[in-house]
Amino acid sequence: MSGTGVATGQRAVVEAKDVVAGYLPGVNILNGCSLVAYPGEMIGIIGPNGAGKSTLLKAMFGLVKVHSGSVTLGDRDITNLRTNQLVEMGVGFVPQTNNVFPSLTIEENLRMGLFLRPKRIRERLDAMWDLFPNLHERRDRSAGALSGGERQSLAMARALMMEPSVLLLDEPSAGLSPVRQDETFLRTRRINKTGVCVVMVEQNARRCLQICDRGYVLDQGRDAHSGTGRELANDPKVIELYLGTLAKDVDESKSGDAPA
Amino acid sequence: MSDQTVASRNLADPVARRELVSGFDASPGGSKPDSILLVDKITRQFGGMTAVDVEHLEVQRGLITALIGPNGAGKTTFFNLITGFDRPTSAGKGAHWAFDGRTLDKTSASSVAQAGMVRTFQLTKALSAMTVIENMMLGAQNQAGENLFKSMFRGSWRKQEQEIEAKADELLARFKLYEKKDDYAGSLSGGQRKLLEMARALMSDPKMIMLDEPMAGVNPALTQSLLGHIQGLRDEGMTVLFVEHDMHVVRHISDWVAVMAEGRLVAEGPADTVMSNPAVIDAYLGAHHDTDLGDDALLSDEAFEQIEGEVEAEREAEEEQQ
Amino acid sequence: MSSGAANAVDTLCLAEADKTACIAGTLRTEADVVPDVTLTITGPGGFSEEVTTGETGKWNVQVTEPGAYVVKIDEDSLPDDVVTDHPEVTINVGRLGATQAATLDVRTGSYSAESSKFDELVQSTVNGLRLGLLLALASVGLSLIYGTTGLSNFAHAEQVTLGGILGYYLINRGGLSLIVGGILVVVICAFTGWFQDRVLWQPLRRRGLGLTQLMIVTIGLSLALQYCYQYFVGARTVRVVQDNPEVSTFGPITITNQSIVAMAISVVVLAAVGYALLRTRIGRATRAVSDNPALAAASGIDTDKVIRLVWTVAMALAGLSGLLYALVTNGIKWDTGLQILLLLFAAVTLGGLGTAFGALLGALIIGLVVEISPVLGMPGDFKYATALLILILLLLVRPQGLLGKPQRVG
Amino acid sequence: GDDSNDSEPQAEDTPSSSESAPAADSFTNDECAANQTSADTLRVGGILPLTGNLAFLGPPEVAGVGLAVSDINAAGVEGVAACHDIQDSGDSTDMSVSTASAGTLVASKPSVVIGAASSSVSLNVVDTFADNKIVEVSPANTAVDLSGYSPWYFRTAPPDGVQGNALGTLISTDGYSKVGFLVFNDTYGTGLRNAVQQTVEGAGGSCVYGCKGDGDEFPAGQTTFSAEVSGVLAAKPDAIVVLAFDETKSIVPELKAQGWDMAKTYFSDGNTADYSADFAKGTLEGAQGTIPGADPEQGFKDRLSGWSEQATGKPLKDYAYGAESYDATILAALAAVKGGATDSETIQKNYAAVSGATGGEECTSFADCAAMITDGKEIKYTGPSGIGPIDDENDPSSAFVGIYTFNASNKNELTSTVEGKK
Amino acid sequence: MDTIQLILNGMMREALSPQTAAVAIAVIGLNIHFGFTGLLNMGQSGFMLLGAYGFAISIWHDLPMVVGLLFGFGAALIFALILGAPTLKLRGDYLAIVTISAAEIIRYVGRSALLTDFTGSAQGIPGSQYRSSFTGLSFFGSGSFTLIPFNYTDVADGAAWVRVLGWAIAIAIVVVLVLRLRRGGAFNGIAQAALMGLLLVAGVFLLFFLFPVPNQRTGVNGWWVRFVAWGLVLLCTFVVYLLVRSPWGRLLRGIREDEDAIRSLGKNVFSIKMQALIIGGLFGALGGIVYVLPASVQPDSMGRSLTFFCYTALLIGGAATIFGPVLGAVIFFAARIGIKYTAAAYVPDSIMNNQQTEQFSYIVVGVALMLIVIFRPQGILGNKRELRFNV
Ligand SMILES: Nc1ncnc2c1ncn2[C@@H]1O[C@H](COP(=O)(O)OP(=O)(O)OP(=O)(O)O)[C@@H](O)[C@H]1O
Ligand SMILES: Nc1ncnc2c1ncn2[C@@H]1O[C@H](COP(=O)(O)OP(=O)(O)OP(=O)(O)O)[C@@H](O)[C@H]1O
Ligand SMILES: [Mg+2]
Ligand SMILES: [Mg+2]
Repeated sequence: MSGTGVATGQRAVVEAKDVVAGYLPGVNILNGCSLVAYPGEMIGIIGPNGAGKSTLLKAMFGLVKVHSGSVTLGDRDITNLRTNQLVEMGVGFVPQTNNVFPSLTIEENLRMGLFLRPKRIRERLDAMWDLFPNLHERRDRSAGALSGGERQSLAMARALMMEPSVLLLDEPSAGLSPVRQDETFLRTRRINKTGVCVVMVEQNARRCLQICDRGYVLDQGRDAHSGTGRELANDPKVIELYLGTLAKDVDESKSGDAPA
Repeated sequence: MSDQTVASRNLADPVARRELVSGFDASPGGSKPDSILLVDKITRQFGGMTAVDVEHLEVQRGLITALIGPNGAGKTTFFNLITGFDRPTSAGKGAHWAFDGRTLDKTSASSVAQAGMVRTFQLTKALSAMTVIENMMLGAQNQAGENLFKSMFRGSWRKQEQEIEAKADELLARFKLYEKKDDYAGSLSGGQRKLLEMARALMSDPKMIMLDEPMAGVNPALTQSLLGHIQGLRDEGMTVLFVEHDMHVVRHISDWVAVMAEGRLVAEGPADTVMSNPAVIDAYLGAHHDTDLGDDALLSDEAFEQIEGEVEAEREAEEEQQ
Repeated sequence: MSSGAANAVDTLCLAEADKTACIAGTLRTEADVVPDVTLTITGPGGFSEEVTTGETGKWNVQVTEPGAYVVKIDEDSLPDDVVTDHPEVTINVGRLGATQAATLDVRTGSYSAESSKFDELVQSTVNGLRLGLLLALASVGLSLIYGTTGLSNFAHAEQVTLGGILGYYLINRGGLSLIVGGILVVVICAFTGWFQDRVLWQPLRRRGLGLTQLMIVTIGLSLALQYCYQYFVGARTVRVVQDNPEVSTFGPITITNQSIVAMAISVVVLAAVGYALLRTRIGRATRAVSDNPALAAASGIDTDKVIRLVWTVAMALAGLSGLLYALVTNGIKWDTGLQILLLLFAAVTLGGLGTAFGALLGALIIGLVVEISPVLGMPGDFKYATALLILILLLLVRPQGLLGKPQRVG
Repeated sequence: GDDSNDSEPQAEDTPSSSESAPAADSFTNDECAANQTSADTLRVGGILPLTGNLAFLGPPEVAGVGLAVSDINAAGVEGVAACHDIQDSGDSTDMSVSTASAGTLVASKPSVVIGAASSSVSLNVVDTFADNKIVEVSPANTAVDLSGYSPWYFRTAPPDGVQGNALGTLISTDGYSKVGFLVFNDTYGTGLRNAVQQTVEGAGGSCVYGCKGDGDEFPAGQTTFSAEVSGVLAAKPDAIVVLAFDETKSIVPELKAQGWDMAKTYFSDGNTADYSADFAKGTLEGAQGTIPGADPEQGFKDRLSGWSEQATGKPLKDYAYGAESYDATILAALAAVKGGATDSETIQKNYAAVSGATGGEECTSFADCAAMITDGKEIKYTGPSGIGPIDDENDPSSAFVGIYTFNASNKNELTSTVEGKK
Repeated sequence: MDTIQLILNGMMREALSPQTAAVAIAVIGLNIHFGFTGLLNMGQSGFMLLGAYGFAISIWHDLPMVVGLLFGFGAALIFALILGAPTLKLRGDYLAIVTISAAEIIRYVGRSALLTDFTGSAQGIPGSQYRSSFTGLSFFGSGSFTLIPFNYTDVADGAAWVRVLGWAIAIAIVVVLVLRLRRGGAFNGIAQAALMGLLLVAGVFLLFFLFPVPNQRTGVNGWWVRFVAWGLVLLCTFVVYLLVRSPWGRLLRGIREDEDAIRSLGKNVFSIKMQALIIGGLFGALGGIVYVLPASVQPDSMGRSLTFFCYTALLIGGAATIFGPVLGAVIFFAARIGIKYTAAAYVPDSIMNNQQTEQFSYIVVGVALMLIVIFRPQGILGNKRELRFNV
């Protein structure tokens, strides 16, 4: 296992401690959920639908009110801080849904990504055009007309504009074609290698666990399991409850009849 | 409909299915012996760019057909067109499509659904301020109580209502949404909405269901059990056309796969054949779609360049269409 | 109903109740009175009398019997340059004790009753542009607010009124010069926008109030403001400046200098707003906030600040519009804004909801329609109705408005 | 109208006029207490425009009623203690206001209700009062349709015909043959327009713009008038008649700006007022207007204004329908004196009689008239509004119409008075 | 205490007024449009005006009342069809502008001087021209009476404690009923429903006992109009109750949330929206007819402000609830009068004169309206949870 930066005693980059949070007063979705990411780590979060994965990310990013527990960034307490302040501190976030500005053009969407540092826009735009050439071609098209996958790329690009030091991704690969999924995972990993701490929620669980340093399995608003990606991916209980055997079956059947 | 009953009996059997499929014309737009959906010369342009340009397509009754293709290939737009949510640019200029023998060229979205072709949306459309069960019950067809005049007389629809509710409960249980029955749909998580969308579409007992990326965002374990359910429906005679990017899913349940790129239909065939088609691998699947991404070797520049090359191929494919 | 009685000034004929009646008149062309013309009046019972018009063109006779009388001009006695098509008129003296007027239509030789329809059209086009620009100032602000927050602000009209009323207080009552007063008006209005957002709209956004609820709040606010104006200013029309405006004439167009300046100011301000919206970071941010506030916040945009800015600018624009409107239309009243509110909304919608340029375009069209349709024969009552009808018709053809973009399904 | 003939045009700001006003403390503001009803008090209800787009007509009308009540009480006639209770009539855009006020008034058991100002509002409430057998007297309705509407409805403003005839005759004797109208679409405007047009045409003139049936009326409350003014000027009229209320303030500068000679402009009682604070000097010089009612003496105006200042803290800015409101109230009180009771039915029976419908000796103040009634005489009350006896349609049978000319400082000055008959 | 009683009497009178009932009926219609279907109809007053015109003009021109009613409803029906056919496909906000414009156009046409003989133009149609055929139906007889022959003044001479106690009970009953209604108006079991009904009757009885309102039996504003008007309110409420708890009602709410989704389920969205528009419009027309019964037909009185009042009443009561419209209308009008009277009674003349008080009370009405919506955005009977997803 490479790149696991969990040398004990190291200071966490982001840490959620016993977070209790919810949308409506009196209904908690997260019931004491904890998560920690150390410098340079890539963390994967998986779990059944409605487990509270997105809610956890939103709670960390100040979009959902945290009722108790704390969220820290470095040694700053960022619990319930305003979102735009977090952005200033270098946290980037890609929501699961509604992740683009539909009536703005693609270029304007990206410009929004670097709203706080307009001086660097040219340079960063060029970098993004390099990374996402298909967005470049459509830069004057309004984002509302994009296909599902195109939206997803744009959402990712927008978050990358500001070169965050912590990146929160909510299902970045959903809706992408297989090759783009791979590209997204690997690109994220690469970004991570440059020292950016990544926390990623995924339903493409196997791939996510393959590539992440550590993973958390969330269920009913609690972190049910955690461990390195590989451990989780092979934990029979995790497989049965969350991963399913579909991918495995197919892989096996495939390797069975197709001589490698 | 004796045809269909014969077909459905046969089609519950995988062997029979494989046999049937092996007889199909595997060229893009090839004809099928018993096609439920038939599409001719549909194009859709946005400004100068052609999003869909399908010359001919047939979908076999009683099978599960997957529609795959790169992002922006025009799959969703194609769905929109044939379900009446959008109008082809070629309307009136040769565009023609028919479902179950019924011409749909000028039909509205609702009549398409009434005819038995029901779709789901890629970006979900949950009815937020209604409860999950109400969402479900809206899906049922031919409700007497939906008639303005009958609606005032409870007796005329109470029994049907109970039946519908029972059915909805059953589906909800299968889609793991039963506990959420009385919650507002607006409070569902992203994946749960997908599930609700699918379950709601199934409430109408369609002849053919069109699913737009049904499993994106759905937990893998659940995906697996839902696929079983869909196969069951197929075995009962339902036709399924779905768009999906998860190749495991495609491979697992589809009897037939059609590939779209740059708005056009580029390949057809059984899953294995299509997925070993080098063009498809190049432009869509990529060389790594079943390798272990956890290997840091993949992060080497060469490997990355290779992936970028594949993406480039996908992009070029798209570019041509403009 | 029978006739009344009139002792017109200078008319020396005094009807005696039940005994005599007067027939009186003044002979005048469109230019001046015509003295020294002989008129013959004949009537029942062989009545016949000649009179000569006086210095002031006036004449009168006394009669003693009711009935039909004919007044006839002796055309020879008319001055050379005065002509008449109808040298006689028949009138009916209904009752004694009253004065019955008789009018004779005499004209100078050069008189023409024709007026050029084309000139009228040109004039009303200019008037239409003027109205359109003023509406645009207000509706761009309305559109900005709608575009950024989704809110239909029914109190916007009262903000327009406020601009005029502040102008009245500062300039007419306070004696400030037009320029200083005008700037002050805009500044105060801008402040009211800032303040409103600070104490009202921002807290309400925080509480997550729905848009319809907010709309009702604006209706409440509008009601409260209207009656505030009635309370403090009264229900009468007040004027920002008392002097009659200077006029310039260009060919068929007569226009007050105030209007010219007002139009110029509108154009400049609208251009500046347009530039800011399209080319500046903040302008883009307003649209981002309108699209997806949560994501905007997640991009580091301080949504509250942006919205507050929008409110400030929109209210300043509305205030400016109100001030100019009060100047151009010569007065402001507590319900002036209310009268044009629907036109503002129509402008915003016509152009495409939420697109500021659409609002500009829409406002110009509405302004033109309102001013031109009466020239083309629309009944005066219907000039607003025509504008609204055009709006409805346009929406049928282009449901998204002129500049709006259709939405993608699925 | 003897009393009107001696009222010479006052020089502006005559210092004597303020001196001639009685000392402030001679007024009382007698608002009704909850338990005062027509059973024991002359309870004068009012349904007058306190809010809405006619609210500027409210203060003089309120003052008319208030001053009348004050005078009635000052006279101290046995059994006729008066009080007033003014409710809001709102405007025609929100009739629920007037409906509610009518309900309130009915419940308070008034002897008489003064109002409403707008014909539309009157129509909305007139049946309610009639049904409950309450006398309603409008000081300002001029619509022809309201003549003889119900036995319980009276008015002290002459119907359109009286003023229209005088105004039309004035224009025609001035020699203008082609007349254009700027008229707002309201019963008042169109009714008066029809009457003026009829008179002008009867004298051989013609209407060239804004005529009956042309559809050139503008909606009440409109704020831009460039189109209308362009339209009327394009018709090349010899004279223009402006029939509007407060809109006049926006119309006049527009006329001026488009080059119209204001001396050829005519107004009516709705807008013949003192514009010295609104327009630049000389703007309206030479324009003329008519107001029904012999010009109330300056003394009466001062008293109205004085009452208003004491009761509401604000002196009056104009006096439209103030005299009519005053007379409407005084007539009701006299009817009560005559009938010996303050209930509405008594007042209804005697209202026309005290106005002189059955003949009688002329008297001009409540105190005098009441004294004469007590002496058993028939009377004919002629108050500041100068209307003749109430006829069998409950309208004033005749009225004086004052003709006013605007001077250089835009004040209207009485030039002559004529008597108009219905 | 007397002043308070006076104010409360005034409020009671306004609450019972047939015009309040008329607005309540129109709001019930608006509730179908806006509350259930999400159609932002800003032209409800247009429907009201058409109903009133159809009714009044027919009778004025010597047609029988039934024909008048038919014309009133017919006009609204045609208006709905004309308005709906093109606009129901537009986005909600556009519908708002189109409806408000169309309603204004109707008003402009109605008040046009060109149509004086037909519509009465700006002056409108006096009530006496059409009312008698309605009052002629009355079986209430003539004269006047108070609904409950005895009232608080008859008990212990109207001592303060009687009223205080009465008010306390009345308030308690209202609170109980409101709490009950907020759970969706569902009464489990006949016993419960009967209890509620009993409470309601007791409450109404008590209110009449505390605030005696004497009135004509038959007449402009008499009991007969009130009886019919409130009877119609009950009837309309019942019809709406039947409609919205049915699958048809569910469809309406579905359309409010997302038309495309409903379309994809094979429902003819256009036709259902049209049905909703028509039904709501017919309620509007009925409201209009009732509105002019005790008054006169005045185009200006059925303009934008009336639509705004309708929305206000709807939101105060709670959109998409069964009883919300009625409660909202009653509260809106009663509170408005209450505020006016309170201001008139308690603001001394030395601070504000009569006219100022009147204007001031409207300022208060405006502010109160804002506060109500701010602090109870879902309305009195509404469900706050539903609101969260309502953007
Ligand atoms: N309304 C529209 N206006 C302009 N362009 C559009 C519109 N709708 C779709 N497109 C374009 O058409 C192309 C096809 O889009 P479509 O949504 O059909 O792709 P898709 O195959 O569903 O992709 P994905 O797998 O990413 O969902 C895209 O490039 C998209 O940008
Ligand atoms: N806006 C909301 N209001 C109320 N409850 C909500 C809201 N959004 C989500 N929930 C509830 O919170 C729970 C967790 O939702 P969340 O979106 O965090 O799930 P998730 O783990 O991201 O699921 P998925 O994989 O399907 O995206 C769900 O049960 C959902 O019903
Ligand atoms: Mg999620
Ligand atoms: Mg798609």
